[in-house]
Amino acid sequence: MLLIHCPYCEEERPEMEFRHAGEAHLERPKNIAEISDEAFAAYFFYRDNPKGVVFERWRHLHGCARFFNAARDTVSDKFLTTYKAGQPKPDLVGAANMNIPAKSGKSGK
Amino acid sequence: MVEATTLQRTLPLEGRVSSGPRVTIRPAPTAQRVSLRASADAVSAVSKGLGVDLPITPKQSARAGARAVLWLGPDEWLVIEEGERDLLADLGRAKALYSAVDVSHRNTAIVVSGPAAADTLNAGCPQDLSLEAFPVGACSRTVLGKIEIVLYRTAEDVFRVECWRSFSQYAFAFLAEAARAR
Amino acid sequence: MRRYSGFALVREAMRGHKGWGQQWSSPEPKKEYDVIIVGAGGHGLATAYYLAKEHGITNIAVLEKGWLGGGNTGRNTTIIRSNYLYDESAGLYDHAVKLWENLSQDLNYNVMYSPRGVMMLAHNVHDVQVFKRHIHANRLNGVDNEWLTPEAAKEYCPPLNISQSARYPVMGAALQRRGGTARHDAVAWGYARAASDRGVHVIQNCEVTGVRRGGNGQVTGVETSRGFIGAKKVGVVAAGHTSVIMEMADVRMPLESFPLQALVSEPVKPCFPCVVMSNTVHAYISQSDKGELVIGAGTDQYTSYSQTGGLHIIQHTLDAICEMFPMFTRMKMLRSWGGIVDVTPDRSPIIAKTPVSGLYVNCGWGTGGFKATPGSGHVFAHTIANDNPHRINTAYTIERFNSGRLIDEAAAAAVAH
Amino acid sequence: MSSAGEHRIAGVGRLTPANPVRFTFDGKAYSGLQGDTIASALIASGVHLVGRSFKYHRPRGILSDGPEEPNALVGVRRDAARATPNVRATVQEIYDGLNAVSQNRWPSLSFDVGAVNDIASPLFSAGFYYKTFMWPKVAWEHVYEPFIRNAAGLGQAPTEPDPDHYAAQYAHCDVLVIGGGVAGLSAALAAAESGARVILCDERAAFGGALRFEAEARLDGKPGYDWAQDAAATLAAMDNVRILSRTTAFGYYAQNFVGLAERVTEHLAAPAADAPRERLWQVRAGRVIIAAGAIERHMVFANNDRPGIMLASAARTFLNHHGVAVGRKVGVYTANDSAYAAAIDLKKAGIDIPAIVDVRDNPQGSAIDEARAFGIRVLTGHAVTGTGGKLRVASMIVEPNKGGAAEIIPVDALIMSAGWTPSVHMFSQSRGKVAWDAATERFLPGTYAQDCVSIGACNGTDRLEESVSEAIAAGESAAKATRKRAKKSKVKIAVEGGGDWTGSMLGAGPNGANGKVIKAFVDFQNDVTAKDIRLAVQEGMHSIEHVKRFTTNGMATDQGKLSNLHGLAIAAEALGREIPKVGLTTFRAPYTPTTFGAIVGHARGELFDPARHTPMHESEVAAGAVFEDVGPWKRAWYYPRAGEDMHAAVNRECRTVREVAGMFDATTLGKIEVVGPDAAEFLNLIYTNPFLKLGVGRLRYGIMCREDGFIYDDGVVGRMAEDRFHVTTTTGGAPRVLQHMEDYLQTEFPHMKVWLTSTTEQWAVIAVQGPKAREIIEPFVEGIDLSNEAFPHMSVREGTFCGVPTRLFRMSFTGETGFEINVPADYGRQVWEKVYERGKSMGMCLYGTETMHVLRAEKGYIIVGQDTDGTVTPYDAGLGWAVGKNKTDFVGIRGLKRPDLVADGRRQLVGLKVKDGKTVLEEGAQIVADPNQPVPMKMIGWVSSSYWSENCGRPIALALVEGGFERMGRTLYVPMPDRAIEVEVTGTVFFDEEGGRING
Repeated sequence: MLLIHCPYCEEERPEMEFRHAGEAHLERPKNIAEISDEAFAAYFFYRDNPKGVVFERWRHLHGCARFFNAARDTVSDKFLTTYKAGQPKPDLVGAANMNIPAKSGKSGK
Repeated sequence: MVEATTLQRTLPLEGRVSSGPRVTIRPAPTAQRVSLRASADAVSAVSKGLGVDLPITPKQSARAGARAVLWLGPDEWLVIEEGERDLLADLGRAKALYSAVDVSHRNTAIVVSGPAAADTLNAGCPQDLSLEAFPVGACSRTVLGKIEIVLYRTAEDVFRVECWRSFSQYAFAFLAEAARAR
Repeated sequence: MRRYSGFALVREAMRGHKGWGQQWSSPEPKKEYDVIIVGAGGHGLATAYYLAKEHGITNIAVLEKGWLGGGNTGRNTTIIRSNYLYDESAGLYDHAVKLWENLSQDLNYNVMYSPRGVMMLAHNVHDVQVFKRHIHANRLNGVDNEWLTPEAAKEYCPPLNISQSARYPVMGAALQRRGGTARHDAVAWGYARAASDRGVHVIQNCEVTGVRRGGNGQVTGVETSRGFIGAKKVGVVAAGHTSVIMEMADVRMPLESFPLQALVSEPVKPCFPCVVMSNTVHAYISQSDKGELVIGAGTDQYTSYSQTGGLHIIQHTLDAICEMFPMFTRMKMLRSWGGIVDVTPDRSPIIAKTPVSGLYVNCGWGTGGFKATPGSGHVFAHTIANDNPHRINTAYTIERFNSGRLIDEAAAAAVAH
Repeated sequence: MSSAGEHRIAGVGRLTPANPVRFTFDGKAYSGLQGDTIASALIASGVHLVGRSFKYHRPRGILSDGPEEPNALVGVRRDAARATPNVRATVQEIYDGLNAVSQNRWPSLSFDVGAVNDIASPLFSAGFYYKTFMWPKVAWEHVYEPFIRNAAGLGQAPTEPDPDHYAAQYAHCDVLVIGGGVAGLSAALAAAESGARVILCDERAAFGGALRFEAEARLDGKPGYDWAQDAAATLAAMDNVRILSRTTAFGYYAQNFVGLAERVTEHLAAPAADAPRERLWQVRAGRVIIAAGAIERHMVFANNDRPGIMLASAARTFLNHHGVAVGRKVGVYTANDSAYAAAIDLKKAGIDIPAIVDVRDNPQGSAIDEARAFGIRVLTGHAVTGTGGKLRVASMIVEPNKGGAAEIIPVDALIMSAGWTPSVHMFSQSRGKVAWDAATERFLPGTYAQDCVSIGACNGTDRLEESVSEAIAAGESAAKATRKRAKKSKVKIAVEGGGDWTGSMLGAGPNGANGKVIKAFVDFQNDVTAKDIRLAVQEGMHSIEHVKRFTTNGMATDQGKLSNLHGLAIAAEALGREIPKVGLTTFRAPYTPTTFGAIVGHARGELFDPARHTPMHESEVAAGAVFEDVGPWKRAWYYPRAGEDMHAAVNRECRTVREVAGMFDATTLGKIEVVGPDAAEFLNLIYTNPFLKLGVGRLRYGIMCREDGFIYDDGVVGRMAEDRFHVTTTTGGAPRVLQHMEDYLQTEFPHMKVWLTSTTEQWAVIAVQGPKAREIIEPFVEGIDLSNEAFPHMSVREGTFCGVPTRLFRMSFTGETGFEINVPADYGRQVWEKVYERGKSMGMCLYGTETMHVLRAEKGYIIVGQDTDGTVTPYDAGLGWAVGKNKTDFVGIRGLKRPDLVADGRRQLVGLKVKDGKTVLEEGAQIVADPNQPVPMKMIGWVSSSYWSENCGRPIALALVEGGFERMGRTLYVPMPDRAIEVEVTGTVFFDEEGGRING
């Protein structure tokens, strides 16, 4: 069971209290009604799924109930950082012992 | 028009009690409860209305007389009034933008007390309940076995477990079973 | 290739088994192949085998970063069934079951396909409605699947708890008698041996690190830990790692990879006759030929390539097993492990051409790929050989996520109302 | 003394003759002493034959004295329901009345028919089953496989539900110490004295580890074992320490989360009723100190598996701890000095040691000199190349390594040591990488992946004083690292003696695997020989994982604790590669087999999964309701009266509701209070319907999609005030709808001033439906004008009901005049009783979910999840009217426009009329246009809802049919196994098509 630092509760809590909520920084297009089939599929279906650092959303469902973001290494399952929803993707260059995916920087936008 | 008999609240755990040498589990009496939501700018006004300063630090609670305010999230508090003062009326006096929803009957509470109280809860609650990590007055929404609870430490060996009404049978049975193994 | 048979075994026994040769060769990679298959799991090896056997393409290399059959093939709970709802699914999985039925003889390798029956339990009215829908659709598709009363279910699987006092009482079950299990390692080894016998190069410890493409965008080969290897066509069958390989060819996939755990108990004498699955209670179980109870757990909630998962996932699974089979609480967990399953948005696989010419992909099998191994390899081989899908896998495109023409078995199972 | 076994030696060992314990093995009565294991007690009585091997059914004895035991597995049976298979005789402590039986033999342990496999063993080479049993095809399923299955397996699985209970406990600490040997105890003392919160666990009954057999060692001037007991007592007395014996650390998970299994009552004759059989500890530790020790390896040589052949350290434990001699004439075969110490202890105890056979040419060291000094014959440069005996070893065959005459030496026991394997299991489970130490031929902890440290024997630290100082340092730095203001501990431990052992042998000894039928066992339980491993390599299994899977080496219940390194070495030799190049198989949890019940803990019976009941549940039970599971809820399904079956009850309920009235418990529907100035704006985005113009006091039926445009949930939404809505959801949908709404609110529309609160359980909801509904509730209502004009269909008012506050909904899911009375939950049951009392007197009935389903189907109202399945759009369901035409955005607006969702031939919701007017279609049945086509048939739809409608006097059904809206009036077919049922496509409203009754 993972131990996750909730940026709102400001402490590490057991995974049991959290719900994973998929890839982070995927923004719902403002003009969603107009976008192409491909653009819609890219937004709704296509995912980064990196072997290495993933930017993902969690919800502290059984805690403060807030959604927040995390950067986690999908090889070691170690969290590099967690941060509040709405905050920009942190710059992790130089973060120690992390597996950089084949193509990093691709945000999935 | 049939005569308006005044009805009594009947709690889901009416009459249940489980007591062992090191821990006792019993339902708490009826209470008023409000799920309070407000953004930072409304905190002081709402505090005034309530007559209790809303705690703004995670996991902390504040208390005034029979009224306790539990921090659940950055804009969420659970207010518990065990006395007679009308919670919603008091909140009504607060001139600010907030949401107050009556959940007096949604929740019901179980009091777990005794030297083995923390161990009993740790049978199903994955948080660190040592006094240094979860001191008297600490509160948190968390899990107990397979349900969600709000845990509130009211004394060194006394915890209040708030859960939704229909989960209370499970919560009580779980705690009783856990206590049995102490 | 030295044929396997009872007689051969006896003869070899007489002379200390000195005569058995290598089951598959371990050649050095050539400069170029007609087809490179990335991933020597069951699906990849089967693809190579059928390319060689049915399409006359033998200049093939199957590249494996680790040891063959070491991924999900060697880590799954080996359940085989084809009682799926949609025509596309029933077609694909039943194609596989038909191949399973003769696979040992076809490969001259005993894969221990054991049609001991797969029983899926219904625990509420909604389950009953969903399973009956499956049963009717299966019947009209020529797929066996029958309804059992709780009593009939208990008769078929005596350890089953059908007490009405259970938290989720058994209201009946859907039984596919042709369903069952097979020996996972034997499937990988049998395909490797048979493919190798037809000239296919199975190259282990050879990790693909890049996909090289020509001026026209056409695939020209792959970079590997053992150097560049040229190829006219590349088929990616890398399960959990498919996204990673496809990314090398700049193809983004509608995939997410999750940890999936499983466990076995200590071996005991035969006590469990079939495969039992319960979606509502969340567990599935069978007993292996060795005597171990083989139990599948759920996936963890987060994506991961760690091949490990949380203890709480195993707890939830064993809760369910002991609820359905209360005599098993005294059994002991002997071994638990994790795999990486690649999941598509509609929980159905992708077996298709890709936007890159010469690049093909077979992925997205989620938690249920083993059962499809022969069928998957068979139709994927057809797709690669003809640069066009087989009738059976035409619907399994990547484009379906643009058009919305999904094969949504998960959604069809619907939600508790 | 013979009462406790004739091989018990007076004055030797630590058990008290004053505490005899009686038990049975295979029905024969034995007695041992308090503190004996089944193994030590049996050996004390001269019993070595305790089991049969997995494949060849060879007679097997006791190999070890601990959890690594591969042979001595027995069934232990307290009673019919408390029978446990595969219990290690070397771990299970005896108690008065313990009843143990041997396994995997028939008819008896000493005569086992299965032993023919041993004679036929040349056939059963590694992986033989892959090569045969293929002809004839059907024979596999019907002949070969059943045969293999019956031959395989060890003990018998229990057949009755387990009456014992199990407990669970989460625990947090600064320092978790795994292993209570001298290193673990020292580390725990240092950490605890530094002020850290410490948990110390050891899998044995008593702490001390190797000090159990290590007789010379003295710590702080005391005999080692006594020091260990004192240290454990000191720790137990500290309130920042939790110390757990009989507790195995079995799994090391992410972020220092470690699973421990504590065996609470397995050693007790009469456990207290409340005591759990086992307890699972889930520990989150700041730092983990691994002090797991090392495990002695056996020697690999021909027939090395006869009863009476065992590890030297085991023989030494039986002697020094249990006071039991493993034989009277004990041979020794070793590649390591430790066996000398065992030989010397036995010799001192008066046991004859005919010879120590040392495979090394010229071993040096005090132990060797001492053995010679004791006059023991030491044969260096020799090997044991075979043994004699049947059910017990009777002799050993000794040959010089350089060749020469073989000598047969009679023995009644043979002890051996090939050296020690550090237990790196937990380290590896923590995802650390082991490193090969060529000098000592062992894998040691290399790169760490988590915040843990290995100390003592499992870290390759051999000398006692080094282990102790390493342990104290580790304990202190762990405290420092995990705790502010950790004080420096004053722990100092004086150390004397303790063996300093060298020497190791990996793989098969000289002549260990020559010839055809030589059985030099590597993995005892799975009957894997050196030859099998060579064969695997010969057949192309070049990865150690392939070798393992092909031979099953290391896959037995001991998980290769003894066999893995030997197997690896033999494979490496056959491959001509170095051991580290061949690699090691993964160490997986659990370290030792772990009871399901311990992992399940409390989650059994009523605690398996919470059953949710409404406030009116007890009243419904009293009224004779039959319940169905809907999601986590128990809902009243129907209310049969005396003599009624479900069909009759539902018909009566349906009739009564439409003729008089019925009362229904609708509490389980999800409820969400949506509050804030932007509430209407928010709902306008979440639902397909328009919500901005909904008036206060009005209700609207809303449909919710996900972005993909498929129906996700539905429900009635009431506007209580400009900025306050009362939203209802489906019963099963409540949690995910709230999650869905919170997701959009928090991450997509954070600018909106809206707050969501679940009120599902705040309100008890009582639906009263039917022509007399108003008349029934009227007297209870205050402050609300119930007239049609003042309170029309689809509106909501606040007032009081029975004197308690209510939100009264005028709505209907039946097509009748209807009200849904929301009252605070704690009043629900009393209100229900009062309304029922009055309603009953007027002919009203209670009705359950089944009748609710029939009535709504008569009106063509859908049930999300039954008439929709996650592939149905609002348009498909005939609910296009509920999609706001002028809205520029809502969740699902784009998904709905995707090519396939607007294509022709979508499955659309229609009604079906059965031509024969009496057959009730089966829900889930498929629909075809041509019933005579061959299989596979082209299916164009399916029946989603189907009932007998008492009110229509005929069966009714809803179905999703390709282009259904275009097929009105057409005839289609529902093929059943026996016949095809003819149906006509109709509209979805079967009753009161004008819909007048709803406004009655």
